[in-house]
Amino acid sequence: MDIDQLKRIIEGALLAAGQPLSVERIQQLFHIDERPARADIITVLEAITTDCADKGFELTEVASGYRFQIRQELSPWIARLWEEKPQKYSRALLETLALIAYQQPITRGEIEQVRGVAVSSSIMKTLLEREWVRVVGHREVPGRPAIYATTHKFLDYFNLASLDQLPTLAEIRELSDANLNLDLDNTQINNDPESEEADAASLDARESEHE
Amino acid sequence: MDIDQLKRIIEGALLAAGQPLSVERIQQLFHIDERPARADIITVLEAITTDCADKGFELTEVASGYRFQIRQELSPWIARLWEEKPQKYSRALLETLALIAYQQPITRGEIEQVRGVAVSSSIMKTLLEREWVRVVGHREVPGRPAIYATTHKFLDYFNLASLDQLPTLAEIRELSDANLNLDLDNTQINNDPESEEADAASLDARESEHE
Amino acid sequence: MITEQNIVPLEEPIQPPNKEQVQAELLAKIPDDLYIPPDALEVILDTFEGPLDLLLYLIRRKNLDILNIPVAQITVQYIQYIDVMQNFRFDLAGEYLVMAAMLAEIKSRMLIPRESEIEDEEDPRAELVRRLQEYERFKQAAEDIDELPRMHRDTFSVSAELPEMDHQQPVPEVELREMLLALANVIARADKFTHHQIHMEPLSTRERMTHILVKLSEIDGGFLPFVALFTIEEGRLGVVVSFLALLELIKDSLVEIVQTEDEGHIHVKARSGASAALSSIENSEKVSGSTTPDDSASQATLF
Repeated sequence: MDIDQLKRIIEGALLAAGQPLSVERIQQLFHIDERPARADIITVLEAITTDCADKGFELTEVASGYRFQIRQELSPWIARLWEEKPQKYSRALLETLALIAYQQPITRGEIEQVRGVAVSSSIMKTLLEREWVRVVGHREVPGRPAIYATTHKFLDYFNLASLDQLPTLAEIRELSDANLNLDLDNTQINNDPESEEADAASLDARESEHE
Repeated sequence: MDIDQLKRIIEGALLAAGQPLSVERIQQLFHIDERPARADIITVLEAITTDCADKGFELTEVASGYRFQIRQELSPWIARLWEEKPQKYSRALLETLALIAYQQPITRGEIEQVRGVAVSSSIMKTLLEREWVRVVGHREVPGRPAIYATTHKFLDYFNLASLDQLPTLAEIRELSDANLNLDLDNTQINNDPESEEADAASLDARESEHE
Repeated sequence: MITEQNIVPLEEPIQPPNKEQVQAELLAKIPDDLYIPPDALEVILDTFEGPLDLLLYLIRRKNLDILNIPVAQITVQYIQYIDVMQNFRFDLAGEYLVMAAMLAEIKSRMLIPRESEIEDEEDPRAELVRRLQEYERFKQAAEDIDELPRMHRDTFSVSAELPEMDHQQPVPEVELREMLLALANVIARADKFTHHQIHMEPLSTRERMTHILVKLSEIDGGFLPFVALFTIEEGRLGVVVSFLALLELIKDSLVEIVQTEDEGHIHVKARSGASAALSSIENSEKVSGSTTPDDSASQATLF
């Protein structure tokens, strides 16, 4: 078999295999009558290595054999192939963030008091990691709960010079009247105190779903 | 970005993706500030095609985009990488697939009409699971039967860039006159109202059965 | 009725593998006309894709003349199959019976003497021929598709080891409006369930409270003069806002103030707990892990 054909077969096999191929394994691709010598295969592998010098991939030898590998320096671009679409934040997270913004400094217990449901740890973690919120102290009550406040990053993100630029509570109530039934119509406002628990439960479910 | 680096990135991405990449998808690998023009990417893809001329793999354009694939003529060697033989498809599946490919959009009843036998549910299930075929609507007749069409995955699998590339549908072949002793040339429009009705009735029966 | 006699054992069980050999044997059993011996029926079912396929085969390979089909004989035989067929794939075999019926109909129409007036009647075989021809096209198309170079048989996908990558999950984007609507929702809900409406301090006071806590934490437990809590440029409003914020903080037991002499400088100090302000995230997680309700004082500021 001529050397060019041998090279094509080995290139093809290395790319198709999905795993490293040993020299023996490569030899077994050939019928016994045409099976190349070990040395020939190694010569070809060296030639392939040279061919790849300026390519986006290279031939590397690992414990179990040879394989093609995408060049490490391309990882910033290659990684984009798997970039996931960002998920949306849950309603629970947004409510928590809003309460911290408007009621700061505030403890988690106080947020729960207003929202009527527990605030999951993962929500606080997300807000702290995003650096929209930070701990500015601890309340001197049993358990010494952390007190949260918003950060400059929070203001920057929402294009605000200061918290004053947020709408007033009265404006929010108007927003609520105008939009609540339109934008939030999937969130039912409960008039029945008994179903408060049900509402809390469903909010919980929503929270755990999103965090 | 210099053209060599662009080429390396595209080579790496094509090798890494595990599926065909469209030009748009390739563009999105780059940050907006460095995003190459469509024409530049196509130029690079052409250069890569040329580079591969004597390699064991080639750049191919299929329906969903560009992909590297192993050269067909190497398949006798490459196939030895795997123990199992490549899957064969039953005639029933291939005939069903052919009818969907050439006659799409088509209902199951219409497929059965041509094949003269029922299409088994398992065949439709296989075609749908492989994502070679999908439901593109429902015919507005009793039972609202699903209308099927082929997908990009079907074209990708069979190495086609578009339906245009399917082999030309064979001409209608005459059934041997000697055997059939038919004189179709003399077939005239029916003048006899009674037999016309009979004929219509039988056609009706056939249609309602299948739709 | 199924009887022992009716079930004719097949000499050759159908073996899917080694298809070509089996295929050759099967085809050797195919009869020359549409009379199918019961023991060959299963063979037919496995070999042909239905009656159209069988008819095409007979016409093309065996020179079947559909003019000379012994219909009566076939009909009797086909009815006998029904018993046999109950053992397997009755639905599929049914298609052959339909075909036999169709052929019988054609034959009978052919046998009726033609009167001169209806001489132009369409040949009853025309529809069958049309269907056979159409089927044949797609039978060919199926073979053509099978011949197309396809993945995992003629060509193969490629892969290579991936470089190490930082998988950075992009963070969700939020619009201010979304957050405000969320707040509106909380307020609406809270208003329904509490006797009190939510009252909130002006945001400037709230913001100043946060600033004071941050400043105090920076000096790590030391005292800060009240005048350091605002700047001259802020004017009177700055003083007022700072003072209100301070009162709120005192009410919340977050700061303590010291005045050593009458009309002397007021000094502000974080309460012992608050001195550890700005603790790390992990620490805050531990502490805030509990959801103990808070003292009534803090609730008073909320409702």
